[in-house]
Amino acid sequence: MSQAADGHHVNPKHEQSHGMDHPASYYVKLWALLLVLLVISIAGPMLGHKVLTMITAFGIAGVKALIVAAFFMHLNVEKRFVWYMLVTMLLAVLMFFLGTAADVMKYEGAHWTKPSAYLYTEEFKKAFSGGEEHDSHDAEDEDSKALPYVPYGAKATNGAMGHSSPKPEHH
Amino acid sequence: MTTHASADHAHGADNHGHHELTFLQKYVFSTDHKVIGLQYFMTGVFMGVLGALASYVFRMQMAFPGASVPGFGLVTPQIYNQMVTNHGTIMIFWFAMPVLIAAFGNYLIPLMIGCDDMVFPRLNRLSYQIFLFSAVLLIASFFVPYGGFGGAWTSYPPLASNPVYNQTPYGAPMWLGAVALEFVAFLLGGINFITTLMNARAPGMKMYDIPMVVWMIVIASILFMASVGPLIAGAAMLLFDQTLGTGFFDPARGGDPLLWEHLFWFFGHPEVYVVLLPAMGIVAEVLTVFARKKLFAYRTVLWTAVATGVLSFFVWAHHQFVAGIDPRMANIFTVTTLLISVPITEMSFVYIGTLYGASIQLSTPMLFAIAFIVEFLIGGVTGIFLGASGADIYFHDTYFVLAHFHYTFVPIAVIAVFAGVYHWFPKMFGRYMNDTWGRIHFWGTAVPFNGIFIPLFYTGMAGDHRRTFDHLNFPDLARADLIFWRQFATVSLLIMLGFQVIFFINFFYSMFRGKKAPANPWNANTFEWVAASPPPHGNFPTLPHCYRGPYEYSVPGRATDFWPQNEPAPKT
Amino acid sequence: MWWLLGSEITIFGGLLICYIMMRIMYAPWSEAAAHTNTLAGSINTFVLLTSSLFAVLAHHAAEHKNGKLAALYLWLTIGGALTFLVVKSIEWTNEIRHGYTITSNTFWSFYYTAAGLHGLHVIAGATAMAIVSFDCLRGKNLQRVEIVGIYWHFVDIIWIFLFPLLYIAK
Amino acid sequence: MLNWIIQGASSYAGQIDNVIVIIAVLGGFWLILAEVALFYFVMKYRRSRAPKAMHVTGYEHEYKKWIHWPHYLVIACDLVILVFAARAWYHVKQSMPEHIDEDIRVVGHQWAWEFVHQGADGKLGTADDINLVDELHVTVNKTYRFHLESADVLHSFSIPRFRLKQDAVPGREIIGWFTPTIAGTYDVPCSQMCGLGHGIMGGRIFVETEAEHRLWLDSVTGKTAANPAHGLGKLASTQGGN
Repeated sequence: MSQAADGHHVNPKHEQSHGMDHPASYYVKLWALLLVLLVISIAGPMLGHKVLTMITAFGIAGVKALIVAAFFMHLNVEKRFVWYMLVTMLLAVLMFFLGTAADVMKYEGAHWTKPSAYLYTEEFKKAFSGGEEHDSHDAEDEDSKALPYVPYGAKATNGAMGHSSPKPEHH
Repeated sequence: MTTHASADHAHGADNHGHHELTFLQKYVFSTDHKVIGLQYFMTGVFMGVLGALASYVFRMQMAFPGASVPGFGLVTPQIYNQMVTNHGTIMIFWFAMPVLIAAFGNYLIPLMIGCDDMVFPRLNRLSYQIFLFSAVLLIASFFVPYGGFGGAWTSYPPLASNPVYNQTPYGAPMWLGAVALEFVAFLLGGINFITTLMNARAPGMKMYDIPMVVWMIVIASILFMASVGPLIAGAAMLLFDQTLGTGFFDPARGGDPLLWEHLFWFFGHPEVYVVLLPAMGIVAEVLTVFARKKLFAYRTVLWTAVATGVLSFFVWAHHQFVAGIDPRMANIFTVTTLLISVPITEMSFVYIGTLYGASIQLSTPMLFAIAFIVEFLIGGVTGIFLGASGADIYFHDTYFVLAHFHYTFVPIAVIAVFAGVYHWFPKMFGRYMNDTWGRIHFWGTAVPFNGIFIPLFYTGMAGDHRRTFDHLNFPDLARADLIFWRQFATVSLLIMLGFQVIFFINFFYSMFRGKKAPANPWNANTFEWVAASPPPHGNFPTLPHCYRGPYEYSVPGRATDFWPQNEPAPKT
Repeated sequence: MWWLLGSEITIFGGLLICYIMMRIMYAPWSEAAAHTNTLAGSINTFVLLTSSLFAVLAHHAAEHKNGKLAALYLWLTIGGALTFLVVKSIEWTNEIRHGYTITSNTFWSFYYTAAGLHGLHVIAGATAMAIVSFDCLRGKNLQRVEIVGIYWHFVDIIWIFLFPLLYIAK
Repeated sequence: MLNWIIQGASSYAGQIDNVIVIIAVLGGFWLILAEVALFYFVMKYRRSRAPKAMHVTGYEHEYKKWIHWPHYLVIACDLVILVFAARAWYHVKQSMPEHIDEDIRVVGHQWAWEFVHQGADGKLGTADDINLVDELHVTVNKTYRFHLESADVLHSFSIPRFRLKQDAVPGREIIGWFTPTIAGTYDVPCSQMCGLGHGIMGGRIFVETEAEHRLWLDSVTGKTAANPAHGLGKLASTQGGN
């Protein structure tokens, strides 16, 4: 940012220096492209393929976001530091994900397990009694392991769908 | 962005017609950065006094458990928890941050970079109003039924998220709401600082000509901005947990209490550097002025500050080593934590190096600045015990931790602030503060401060745990020596608080009756001393031009030992 | 402005990362997600994309110093925002009627929190645009059209990510 | 060093104390060096003694090296600390001894510890489990594996004498281990803010010799009269651990 700060002196007319004279139809074309992408992302899941859904949904979301950011928000002609700053913010969020995922995203790890999470998953499935397709391999792998013991944290509550909060057992 | 910033800026300048303003315009709805800065300062100091009184109440309880505290009454566990929680919250969010960043930032940034005001004056005013409202909300939370929030400033769920557990159904959401509003206020303020520095510098002021304190405040603002977002989202989630009964942090409903810990400390650790860096900046200014010496290796200081800021995003889980995170992660975070000691050490060495070959005048601000380095070094070294995973198993959540971070936060938020106040008081009010009383105040602050926290290192090593309202409930901690040191710490606190009265008398007396000060009483180089004392609305008669770096003191071959930034080089 | 957006990125980023982590962990949530109304989500995506187009056209007009046209486009954008909110409220009414409230389970908690936070931004953006449009009519402060436009595109981008996360991934 | 203040009483207390000593020595060295340099400069370069300051940018090699060399040495010290800290950490938190003598379950409640001893059959989760409130009975020099849980909010299972600390997180079961080495009775405070009663939430751990432990076991299982030595012994409801 420091480099940018240097070159960032008051420059009220900088926009004129970048060509901004696209005709209105240029934006309409971009818009049409975005709509096509939208249709694909909605149609993607209908093919019923998990990986394909992920690609169409999130890949296209990324592409759409880039198009909007670059062309509608004129990031393509903004100063370079804006990109750096936005990407830095995204990296900060990514950093948070990397540090946190090992604890929050797992059912168990080195020397710890989350019995309440197993229990929650079970009850969740029961609540949606349909339960025909559990195509998620993850959850089933984990579920196949025996529940070690019913933990306090989960036992004291009314279960996954319960509205009331757990009450302390004794004071 | 630049365009609009400067356009708004021009717009703001138009509004600043130099006509007489009514009282309301001048103080309540002022958009002048100096007024807003002083408002932040006064509000922050007021909250700081509240926080200090809270510490009086619970330290008395620690030293004399069960006895009625003079001037307060009996301390119940509920009151104790509430005091501890709000002491921490107030001191960090309503004292350190507003005074160090908002007050000094607002007051100094436009003056030091040579412009007439912030680029978004009205955003600035909005930021202060939100901040003031959040302070009122926090104070109000003491007086609702069931009392204020008492779940520690970290506010870990499920204790914080469920009234069944924390037993403060109204205090907890109000506390959380106040903190969230405060974050919003500082986000707005931070945006303003960053944009101002980028767009409104005096002509000729290059990157390495910016005074260090401005850099530090801006880097701190950037850190704040990049780290606080997830916690704002987290605060919304916790608020819904508290009020609507959602289950974001309830393990029985798929939530995870550790998620909050991560959200909190992902912000919480950069926050330490958010308040540290401005204090470092203030000390750099004071040191150079009173040592009549150029800052040792300006670029090194700047880049170590940047490196500290970047690294601070990688270390947060060292607050959670034994909090149930995966033990393998602790190794990674130990490495990063030890790594962050490198730039901080280097910065400290550079500050000491600045004193080499200097001509030191031990005035009150200088005494405080040197005390900052002395005490902060202790705080930094004791931090290594806590950052190293193996030692942290024992020290986690003991009074050792408490003493450690007070050894960083008190130099930052108290000692460096005093250095700054004594240094810039002539600029703010056009009068000197009394130097003799200043020195008495200094010794009455710096010595008892060590008297408070060195004993607490000891009791922490002996196993005193934090936030325990009566250690005598634990037979191992009812030892005579520990009881003695707890009382010693409390008495030191009373002495230190007593000496602050001198400061307030000196401050308010000097404001009206002090000796008149000229525009540049310390013969300093930076732009704020070019303006009159106190600076009028609009700051400078003509906006200055920058010719050199801020620390050109004792340049050989010059008649005077300072060389202001706005003075053109003599023609050769 | 860009700094504001940067901080917004971390706010939404933080929330979405929490959601993503739990979503990946709890595969059965897809069954709750199956109850979201993809049609309403799609319509809203379409509405927001279109309003983004109007916003950029408003900026385009403002560049050419055509305040009246810029105001017209801004009002079209606001129309998009209102349509978005109407669709959203119909959708939420239906869902709440089916018993899916914010406390039903944590998926719905995330659903309402994320979409609600986004909805607040939509309202804020629409309000800002309304204020700017009055200035535009008088030909004042035309550069502000770009600021609200950028903000609006940002709101759009957030939705572009929310849409697959909340509606499509099942 | 720490033993002077509080005697360590577990197999790994010494290792953790060593880490602390190493940090104290290395950190203390730099601290004292820096403080001495600082005070020396302040004394030597007072205005009365040094009326004119030097002009040093800090980029000259002769001065810069004074910053750079210490800075590399600090990195080296950090590495040493890292190695010792990580080894202690690995030993205490990441590894599990091959041989475990007994399992115990520790459950944090607002505001008491519930300790489940495995009883005569040597298994947790059976009918003869012994549930006690705020009382944990172990035998000296035996290795224990604890299963830590919380019934409500965050707690932290802390035995300062053992240099042991681990938070109890609701919804999680966290395991760890310890081997007491000195018989005695020690505090088991909660070290994580857990609400109003946080300040009174303290159990006791009774580290007993083999014979004492047997005596205690008999007293709770009703074979003999209550052991006067542990008159506090109160049986908790047997709601847990099934």
